[in-house]
Amino acid sequence: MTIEFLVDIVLLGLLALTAIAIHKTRDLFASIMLTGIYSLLSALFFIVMDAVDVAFTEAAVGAGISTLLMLSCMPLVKKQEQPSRHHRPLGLVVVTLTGALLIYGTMDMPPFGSVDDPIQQHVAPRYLHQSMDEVGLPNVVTSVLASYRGFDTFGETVVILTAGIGVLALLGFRRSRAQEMQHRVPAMQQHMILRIISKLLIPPILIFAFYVQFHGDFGPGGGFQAGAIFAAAIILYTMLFGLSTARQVFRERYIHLLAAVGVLIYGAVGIASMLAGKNFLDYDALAANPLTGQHVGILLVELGVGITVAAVMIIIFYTFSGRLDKDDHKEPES
Amino acid sequence: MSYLLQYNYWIVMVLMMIGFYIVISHGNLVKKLLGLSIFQTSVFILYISMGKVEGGTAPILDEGIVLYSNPLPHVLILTAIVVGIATTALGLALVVRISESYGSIEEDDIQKMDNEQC
Amino acid sequence: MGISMFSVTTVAILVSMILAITRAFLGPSLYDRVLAINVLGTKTVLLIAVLGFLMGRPEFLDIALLYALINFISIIGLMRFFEYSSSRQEEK
Amino acid sequence: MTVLLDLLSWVALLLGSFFLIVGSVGLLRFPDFFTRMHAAGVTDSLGAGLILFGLMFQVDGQWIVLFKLLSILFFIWLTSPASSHALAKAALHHNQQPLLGDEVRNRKQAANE
Amino acid sequence: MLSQLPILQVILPLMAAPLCLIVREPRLVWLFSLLTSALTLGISILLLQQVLHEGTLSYALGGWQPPWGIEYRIDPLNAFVLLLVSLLSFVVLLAAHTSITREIAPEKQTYFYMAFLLCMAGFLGIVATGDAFNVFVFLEISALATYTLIALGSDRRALWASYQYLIMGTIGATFILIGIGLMYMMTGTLNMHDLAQRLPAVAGTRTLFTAFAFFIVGVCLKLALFPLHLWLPNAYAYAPSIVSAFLAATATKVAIYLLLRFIFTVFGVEFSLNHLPLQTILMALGLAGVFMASIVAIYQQNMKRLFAYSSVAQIGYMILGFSFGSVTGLMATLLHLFNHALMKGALFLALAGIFYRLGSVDLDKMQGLAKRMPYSMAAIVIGGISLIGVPLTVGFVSKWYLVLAALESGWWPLALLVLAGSLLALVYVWRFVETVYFQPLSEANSQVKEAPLGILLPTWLLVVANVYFGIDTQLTVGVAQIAAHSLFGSAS
Repeated sequence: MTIEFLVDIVLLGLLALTAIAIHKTRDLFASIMLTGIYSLLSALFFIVMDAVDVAFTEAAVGAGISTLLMLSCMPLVKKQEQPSRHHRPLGLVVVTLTGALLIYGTMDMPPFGSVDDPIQQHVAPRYLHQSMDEVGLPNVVTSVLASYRGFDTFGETVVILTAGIGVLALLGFRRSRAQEMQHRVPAMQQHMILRIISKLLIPPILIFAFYVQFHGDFGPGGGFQAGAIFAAAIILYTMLFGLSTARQVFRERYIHLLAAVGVLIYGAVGIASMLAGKNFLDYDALAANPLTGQHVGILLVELGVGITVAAVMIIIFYTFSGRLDKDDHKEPES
Repeated sequence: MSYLLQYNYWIVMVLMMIGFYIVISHGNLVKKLLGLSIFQTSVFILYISMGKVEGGTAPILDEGIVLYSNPLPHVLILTAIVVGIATTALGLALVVRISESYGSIEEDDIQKMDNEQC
Repeated sequence: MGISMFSVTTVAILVSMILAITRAFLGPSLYDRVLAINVLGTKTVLLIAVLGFLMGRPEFLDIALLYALINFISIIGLMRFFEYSSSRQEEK
Repeated sequence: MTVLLDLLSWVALLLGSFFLIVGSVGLLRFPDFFTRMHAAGVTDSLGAGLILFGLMFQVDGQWIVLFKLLSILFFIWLTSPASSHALAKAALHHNQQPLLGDEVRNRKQAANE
Repeated sequence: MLSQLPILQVILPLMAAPLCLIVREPRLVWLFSLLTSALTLGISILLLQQVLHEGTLSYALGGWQPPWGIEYRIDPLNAFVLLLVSLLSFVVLLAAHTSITREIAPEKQTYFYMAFLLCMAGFLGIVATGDAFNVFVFLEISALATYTLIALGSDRRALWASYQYLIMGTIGATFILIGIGLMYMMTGTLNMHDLAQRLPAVAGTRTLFTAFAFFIVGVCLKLALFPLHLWLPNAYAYAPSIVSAFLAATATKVAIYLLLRFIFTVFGVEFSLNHLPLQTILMALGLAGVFMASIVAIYQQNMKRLFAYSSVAQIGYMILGFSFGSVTGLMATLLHLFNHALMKGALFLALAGIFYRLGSVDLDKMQGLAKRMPYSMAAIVIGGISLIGVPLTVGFVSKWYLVLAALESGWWPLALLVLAGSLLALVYVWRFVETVYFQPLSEANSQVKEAPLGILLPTWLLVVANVYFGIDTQLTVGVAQIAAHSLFGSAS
């Protein structure tokens, strides 16, 4: 067997070990870190399975943003989780049954990795062989994501917006405390070196985000990934320089608007093609030459996705830290 | 013999079940969310495994390459990852509010307080 | 010959990843875990880079770059948590 | 020319792999946090550097790949020491004391007994 | 423009939601949402007419023909459920402005309306789409919006209920995702119509069986079928009143639709009901749900909780209906889908009015309240009568068809059990009547006024509908019949 097989097996083994370790440890902080590792490993696995775009997203969203969000909740949490008072045998039974059913299901699965599987036969070949003529982008994942199945992606952008609305509705209030903290000394004052390094790094990160946004047609990348990277840069800034400083640079009100604007851009592209007499999200209608239309459509749509994702991630992080940064007023420890 | 080649799927199933078990067996609300994210990530691995073609490469068209892996599962999972983070964020927001109003993030404690209130 | 040198490196990185992840499992202190994660992140970056060459599509290095970046940001997030816990201890 | 480049790659990659493994063994085997940190440093600086250098000899005229490799290297060399420094500082603040001289030996003996 | 109706149905509320974030002012946002939902209702009426005249509509999103692109496929069943969802959303939204002034802080009201619109768009999207994965995406839109809506409740238990629902709902959605993935693995397609044609070829495989099991269990989690219903009572009881009304009237209906669509259209009756023991399982669970939930409902003090348990019982009836596997049974399910939405909409809206005045919906605080709030109480009584299934109300129509279906299949003991279930409903409705009409007015309630007009009017709109559709059954029965036949037609 090949080296790829080896990598595959080792990664899957490590994933299983990590999952068990998460189950075993009672230290919540360690569990969160291990979940980060789990994401990291699964993203590596995605690369081995040729899913570079997915790996990109999992790295940015799963290992990055998700872990950061979990961590920002930590101040609330007791470090150790309580041992559960009653044993739950029922859970074990349910899981065993479900697992047995799944294993039973694998018995008739088409062989792993074979070209003759039904999954490789019916719908997918058209994407691989004709998308170049129909959409005109080398990255097939982007073509399918933004054009063939563009409506899914629209729905997904709305999901993100919904989450943002939900977090705001749940945590976005209690303004008085936030204002009270306006003039306090920001967190992480004492980490001079980190702050200087980060100051140095934030501009390249932002440039990288733009590169990912607009290079998504040709390589791995696109709106989600770019949005997440952009948000990560802002989050880095917020963590080091404090929420109140960050709020002055990136005003909350505008970010709220941007979250809505991203979805509206996406929808507007769809409606524009409807007004031009075609179906919703049919980018052919956007220009005289269908291929140009597809390019314009995908560019705009990815932009909308990027804006919403970045804005919502920032909103969520702001809201969490606004709620939880009880130490924002700590004096620096010399 | 052909069953043995499904090793990939088998391990994925085990991963899924570990995640699922964490969700239902732990009483800590944050831990439950962690379990949920592991469960979902494992399902993503299942999808991506389906799309793999032996000897294929990433579905970014280039000259001189004939065999590509299936791009459709990748697209679906991109969507699902974003759905996953959305759920996690909302779940965490709920946990924050629960801990503020109940003073605990353990299922047992909360259930007890609710029973007393009733 | 070109292929095999990447394979050898891949195996080496995998072995060192297993060692590092063991440290992350064992702990004992949180700092050890954070350290292990930091190292693991670096190794992941390297593995992606090498895998890109191994599979003959080195243009996917963007992902490695992203990893390096995310790794750094996560570490800062972890540091921030230490800050919380320290101030909490002082309050007590 | 290619043979020379390949040779350089081989040397760099093998040396890099060696340092990676050595660093990881140290990470696992060393007795306390600060010595482990030292081992981790080997991985981040020498291991990563050599492997990335080894890859750079193989870019084969794709300058964009070279540029990306260089930026990764730049990134790692910039962030890794910074975060190690911050981590060490945090650990010291939290009463993690390095083991000194006899302590190491004592602990080893305790472990053996 | 008529050909664009299927997509307009969904994107109208979807696009209106982000616009709310720009409008901001709660009162304006309410009017704007109301306008949107009125338009949505108009579109769904037009769609139903179009479908009844021209047959199934297919709309290719992005201009890519299915199965490569996503398809919206509207047949009589979708059109029927679309109408139901948009109608009930509109009526509930009418009452929203008055009701939430008491229950939701002003600065959160904009978010409430956004979540409401998104939830509605999610439901409409699930119903309209003809693509299996698209179902998952819209399921999550509606689910996330639902968690938010429930958590807006003023009681802290609302948070806990929302969290529990989030965990259960996400497990359900992940199960559905696994099911869809395995189906895709076996056929290579995601389009429902295409799946229906390709699944028979792999019908005997163990993988497809697993896919089917996961999908059905996932949907049953979402629709709170009997042993999986634990999240529902708390969620309905502690959510803001208006949200309870909205969810009780629409959420489970959409899940039932999904179940019907996959059992009948995608997997086919032959595979789902005849090959597998599913028929027996569903029948048993449906009946168990009817009895267990009704009995628990009898002991509830909180009226919202009581009606929540009654919802679980009514879901049992719907499941029972189509598990007969006959056209009449399916018609009973579809009729009950619509009728139950009308009843529970009316009941929960009336409770919203009571909550507005009393700040509580506990039964022991309502003694003799009929003297102070005659219209609200009368609404609950009529809704309750409908729930029991007394002639001249909608409840009777669906029970009638259910009994017919049972007799038709020769399961006459089941017909008796259905009637026995109605008796249990009589018990819990009677408890309410007894407290409210026959007990003396308590001191605390002597100054209480009738519910505000803003809530009372929509409530009575639904009450009248309850009676009207109970007498003039032509429209609902006609559509249900066509829809039931179309489901069986597509299955063969």
